[in-house]
Amino acid sequence: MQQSNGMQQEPTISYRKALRQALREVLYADDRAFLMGEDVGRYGGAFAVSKGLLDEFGPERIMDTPLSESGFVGAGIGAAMAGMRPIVEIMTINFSLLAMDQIVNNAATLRHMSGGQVGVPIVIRMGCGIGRQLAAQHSHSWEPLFAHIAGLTVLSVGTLEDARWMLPAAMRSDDPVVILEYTSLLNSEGILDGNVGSVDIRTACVRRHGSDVTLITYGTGVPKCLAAAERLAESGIDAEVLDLRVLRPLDEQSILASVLRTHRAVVVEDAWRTLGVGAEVSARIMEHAFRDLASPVLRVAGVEVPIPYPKHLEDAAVPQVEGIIEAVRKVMS
Amino acid sequence: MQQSNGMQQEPTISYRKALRQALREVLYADDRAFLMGEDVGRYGGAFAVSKGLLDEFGPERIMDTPLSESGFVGAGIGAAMAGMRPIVEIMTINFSLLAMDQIVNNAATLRHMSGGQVGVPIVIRMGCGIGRQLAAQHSHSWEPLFAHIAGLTVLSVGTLEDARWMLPAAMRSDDPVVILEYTSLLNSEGILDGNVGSVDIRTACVRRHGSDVTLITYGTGVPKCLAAAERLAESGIDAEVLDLRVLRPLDEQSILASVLRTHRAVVVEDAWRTLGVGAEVSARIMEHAFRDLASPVLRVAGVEVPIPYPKHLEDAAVPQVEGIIEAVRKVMS
Amino acid sequence: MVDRFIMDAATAKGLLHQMLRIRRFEDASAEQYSRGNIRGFLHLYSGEEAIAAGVMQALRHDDIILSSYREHGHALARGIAPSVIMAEMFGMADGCCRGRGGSMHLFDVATNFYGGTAIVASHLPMAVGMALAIRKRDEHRIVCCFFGDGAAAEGTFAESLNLAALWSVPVLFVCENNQYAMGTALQYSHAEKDIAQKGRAYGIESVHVDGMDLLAVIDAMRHAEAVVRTARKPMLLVCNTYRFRAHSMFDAELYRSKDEVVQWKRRDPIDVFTTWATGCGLLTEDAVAQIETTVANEITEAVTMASQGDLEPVEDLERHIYATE
Amino acid sequence: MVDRFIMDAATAKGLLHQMLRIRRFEDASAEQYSRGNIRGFLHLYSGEEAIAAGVMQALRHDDIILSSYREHGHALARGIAPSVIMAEMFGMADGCCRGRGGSMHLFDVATNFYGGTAIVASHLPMAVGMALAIRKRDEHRIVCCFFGDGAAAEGTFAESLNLAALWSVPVLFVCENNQYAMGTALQYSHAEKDIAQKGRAYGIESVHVDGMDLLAVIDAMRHAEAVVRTARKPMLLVCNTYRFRAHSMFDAELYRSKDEVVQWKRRDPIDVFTTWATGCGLLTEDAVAQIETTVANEITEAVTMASQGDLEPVEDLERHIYATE
Ligand SMILES: Cc1ncc(C[n+]2csc(CCOP(=O)(O)OP(=O)(O)O)c2C)c(N)n1
Ligand SMILES: Cc1ncc(C[n+]2csc(CCOP(=O)(O)OP(=O)(O)O)c2C)c(N)n1
Ligand SMILES: [Mg+2]
Ligand SMILES: [Mg+2]
Repeated sequence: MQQSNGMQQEPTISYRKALRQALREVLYADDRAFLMGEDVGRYGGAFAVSKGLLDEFGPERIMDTPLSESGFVGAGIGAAMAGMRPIVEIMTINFSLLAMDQIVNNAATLRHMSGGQVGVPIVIRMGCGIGRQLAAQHSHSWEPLFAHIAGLTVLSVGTLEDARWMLPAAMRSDDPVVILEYTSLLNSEGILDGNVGSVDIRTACVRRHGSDVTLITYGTGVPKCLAAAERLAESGIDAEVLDLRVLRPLDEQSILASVLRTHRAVVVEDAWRTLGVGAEVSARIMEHAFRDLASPVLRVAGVEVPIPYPKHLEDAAVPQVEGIIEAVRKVMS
Repeated sequence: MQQSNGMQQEPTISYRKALRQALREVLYADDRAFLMGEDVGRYGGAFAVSKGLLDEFGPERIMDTPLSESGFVGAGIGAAMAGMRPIVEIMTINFSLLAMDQIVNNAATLRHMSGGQVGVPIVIRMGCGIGRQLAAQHSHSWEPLFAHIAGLTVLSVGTLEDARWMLPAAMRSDDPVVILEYTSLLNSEGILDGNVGSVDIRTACVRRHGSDVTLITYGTGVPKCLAAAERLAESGIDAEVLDLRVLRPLDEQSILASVLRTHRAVVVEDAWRTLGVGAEVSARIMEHAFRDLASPVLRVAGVEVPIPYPKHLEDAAVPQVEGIIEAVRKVMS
Repeated sequence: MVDRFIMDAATAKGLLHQMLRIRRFEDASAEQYSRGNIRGFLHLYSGEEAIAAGVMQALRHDDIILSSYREHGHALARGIAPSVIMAEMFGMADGCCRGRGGSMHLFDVATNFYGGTAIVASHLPMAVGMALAIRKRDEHRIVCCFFGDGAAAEGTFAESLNLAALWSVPVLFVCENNQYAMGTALQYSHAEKDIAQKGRAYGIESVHVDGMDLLAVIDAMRHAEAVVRTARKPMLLVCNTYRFRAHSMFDAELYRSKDEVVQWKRRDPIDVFTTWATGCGLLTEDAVAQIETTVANEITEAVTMASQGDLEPVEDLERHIYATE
Repeated sequence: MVDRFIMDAATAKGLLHQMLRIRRFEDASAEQYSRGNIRGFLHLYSGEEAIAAGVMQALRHDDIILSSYREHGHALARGIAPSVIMAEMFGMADGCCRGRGGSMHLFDVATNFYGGTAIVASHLPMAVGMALAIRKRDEHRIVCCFFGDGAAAEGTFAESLNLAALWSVPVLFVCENNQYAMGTALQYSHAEKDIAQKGRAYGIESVHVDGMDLLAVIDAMRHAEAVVRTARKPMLLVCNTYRFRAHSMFDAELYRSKDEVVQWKRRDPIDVFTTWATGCGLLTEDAVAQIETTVANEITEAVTMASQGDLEPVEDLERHIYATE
């Protein structure tokens, strides 16, 4: 970490590099930690996140696996049960369906089913999201499938800061943590505040304060909502942007605190609308802040379609800044 | 089908037997149809639903498969692509996670991804639900995982009538249909109205008319809500019971129509609360009927825990009639 | 062949005790099921006792065991008290999983017994991962993983064997081939019925053993120890056996003939061993009778203790979902 | 060995045309990718042409083909027009999937080409199911399913082979073993590197063939026809080959040496075949040059047509999710 000296411009860093720094940190910090997954080593990672780590840590710490998602996720679970701290990478969220049995029926279940005896401190990272024209079998926003599962902690990396600090925090959990990393954000750059040093993986985070309406979002929705908020500010609407960050267990308190101030909310997500995270957020506001709402909570969410390949259709399938602004105008009117 | 002659008591039939009659009907009606799955033949079906069918239809129509959920669901998809009408049974919903890749990345996706060329007319039946002390790896209510997936039709069998008539309707679909059958309802009995003859698998269904509050539910929630409504009637509260039946695509119109009349709603489901079907129903009511609500929509849902084995904990993990009544009293006050 | 002279009377007694305890425990389980004290799915191990007894006698206390839902025999042979298992099946708080698991999910970390998994074959990759941890830490213990012939048709089986071989981890896969997966006979599960050949196709040394013959199992375990514990390589042991009872309590056994069952019962592993051991003077009839009595008392006590247990308080339903709760 | 005398000049020309069309098409794809006209993941088939050409020449029009994301070669050899494939990769409405699929998802029901699947190995069970439909209807066509060496490590591979053998369905599995799964060399994917042995462990006749030698592939297909089309049994053909280009356009090729690539390029299947065919008088240098010219024109035309296409209207985004829309 570099201290800002006030004079010199702080160097920018990419989301990808922040993820890599996080990996390096946890691999140095704990020799029970190791990374495994398809092509994380010799290839350098499908999205180059783990590039260089094989040279730095060697093949016992950076393990290439065959194409066997169920097998190596299950092996990660076993290693965790036996006292290691495995980080398992699933290349993209589509392939996670091949390991769903292991993640749900085992990782999320064993502690309770064994009466508290067996913990599974595994971290499962996966490339997630839409926006690189990878089409229907390589791009989806299936956060809701994981956010529904009791026993998991589900993190969504919407900012550089979280890219850098969520993994170390997740490694301190004694239970399974799923981290969703967005392939469309990998090349995004910014300045990382060297003073942060850690993040809290139990709470949502206000990324922009505002008083008129709350934009509740996560992942790729964060930059979109921030952009929308800037545009809205021009026309005098002061939007708060709340990044949920932790999709399970949801930080209900932060959601309600914000909405009780603004009395208006729009939930924004790339995931399919029906049974998305937005539905849950809306239902909780309904249950706990109904009388405080000036206007119904609206959702801006993904169109319910297998993501098509061409750019114009892909863009049309997920929320864009314009659509967010439109929804905000609706709840303001 | 037997005609009631007004004199004689109509014979009762079990939910299991209604499911079996439906299978027989579709196997007789269409020689492209066949049933496959683990132990559907020689064993007689894990829950005895398909008992006797092997003798009646022979091993080409009733195919026992090895333990290979991904393989035989995928094979069902292939057979459907090639013009057959396969009915694939997954013994319980927990094991469906092993076939999730096939169901989501292939069955639900191929038509769109191929630009409309490739249809997948497969029906996937699975045993679902809680209540037979089968513990965390054999009992769950994971309807929400399927209800989230674009491209699927998801049916929930909450009544005898639907047990008897949903499958024939599903077989007429040119797209993948997932049918959730509840193991805890298999032995329930009742009289089947022989005049029905078919059901519509696009709409929700009012199981009890009422004017004070709408109980919105599905699956095992249906008998529970009907029981709660009876009890509520005793204290002068007239509850409508709306059985969603089709969890995807949701019949929003029926939901709104009922709520616009009653101005109050409680959603009841055994599934885990967070990101459950109830969340979606609540969010839609929020979006479209906010100003018509006399009181916020409440949810009575499953406790977010891997289902434990012992009866007292299993019962505590899912909604019971008492809890439904309590929630209704809350929205009425 | 096993060096039969190496066995002494005490060992023979111990082994018979193991097997008989399992048999009588399962009888009692069936009885308690019909009384409604045990619910849900119940899968009994009767007929397969020689495998649990023969494999387990070769394992050390720090070795790790994983099994399926048909795991009472393994749990008992591992040394979990009958009363604790029975209590678990009664759903009591003094069961090994505080009653949360039931028959299919026995876990006992104290004896390194890691389930009791009821998704067929889904414990195989976990076994590989536990062995990987052992290898990474350069420990000398091994992992032993039991599963059935049906499980070998799951893709997870293939993936797990391949990973174990690629990573060269100390895991012993024990396939209990009891000829059926529920009602599906071996030839309907596997086009190639020789399961050992599948092991070899994934680079794993694989052998067959007669699972009805305790001595053969013990013998096979000597070799397995050399491969897995000493040479630190995975291995597959395919034990041919038969379950004497139905698949579970929901099984009408339509798929096999009574005659077939009778044939296999002629090779009852307990009878075979008892005959041999008495024949060569390791056991007397008195000793056998005494073991029967001891076992009967153990089981009676287990049932009594289980039925006197307390239920987990309902307020604790949401405990143990996360570590901090 | 192939009966080399059976080939006539016309056939030789046709085969060379096939292979060259694929090679040049892939070159053009790479170029269009670098211009930004093709996006997403792009996997090229260069180096493996003898397999597509050799397998496809034995198939009938009503046979069914399934492939992975590295399927341009199969699609071209099957007879989908280069312009239609290029349009698909440009995301245009006149692509075979109306632009919705892109490079990894070519489907064309008119030629019985069923993908283009990008979840590795997930098309194998679909292939088995399509073959099952064929068997049930007693048709005489077959299913041919292409996949890679990496795919053989997925559990789905094992399940699919077993099902195919159990059900005895007419499916030909063609494993294109190009030595790598992305950056993972064969020995890191498979403890037992002989993939044919895996086929046998599931009860499937399995043979190896030199995938760089078109004649060897053609020869192997004669036998495969006898097994799959005539005897109606599944079969596994393992073709050893090499991809001359990177895995996809996102690949820095850190995992293999330039020298290794050079070595394999010495066995370029197009060169090997051309040398043989000219050597034995089936092709003249003129004929080869003429094919080169024809192919160049085909490809240029394909690119031109693709770039002149129209995009699917945004309003149609939600069409084709269900049959009725
Ligand atoms: C993934 C999965 N599919 C199906 C089942 C239902 N089921 C339970 S046991 C069983 C048969 C398993 O046979 P085998 O592996 O031979 O073990 P055995 O019961 O004979 O000991 C089946 C199909 C399951 N529990 N898990
Ligand atoms: C289930 C799944 N896991 C991972 C990937 C990412 N991936 C795409 S291609 C590939 C390698 C496949 O290798 P192989 O089967 O040998 O085919 P090849 O690319 O060499 O033709 C991987 C790991 C994927 N698409 N699907
Ligand atoms: Mg068995
Ligand atoms: Mg390859």
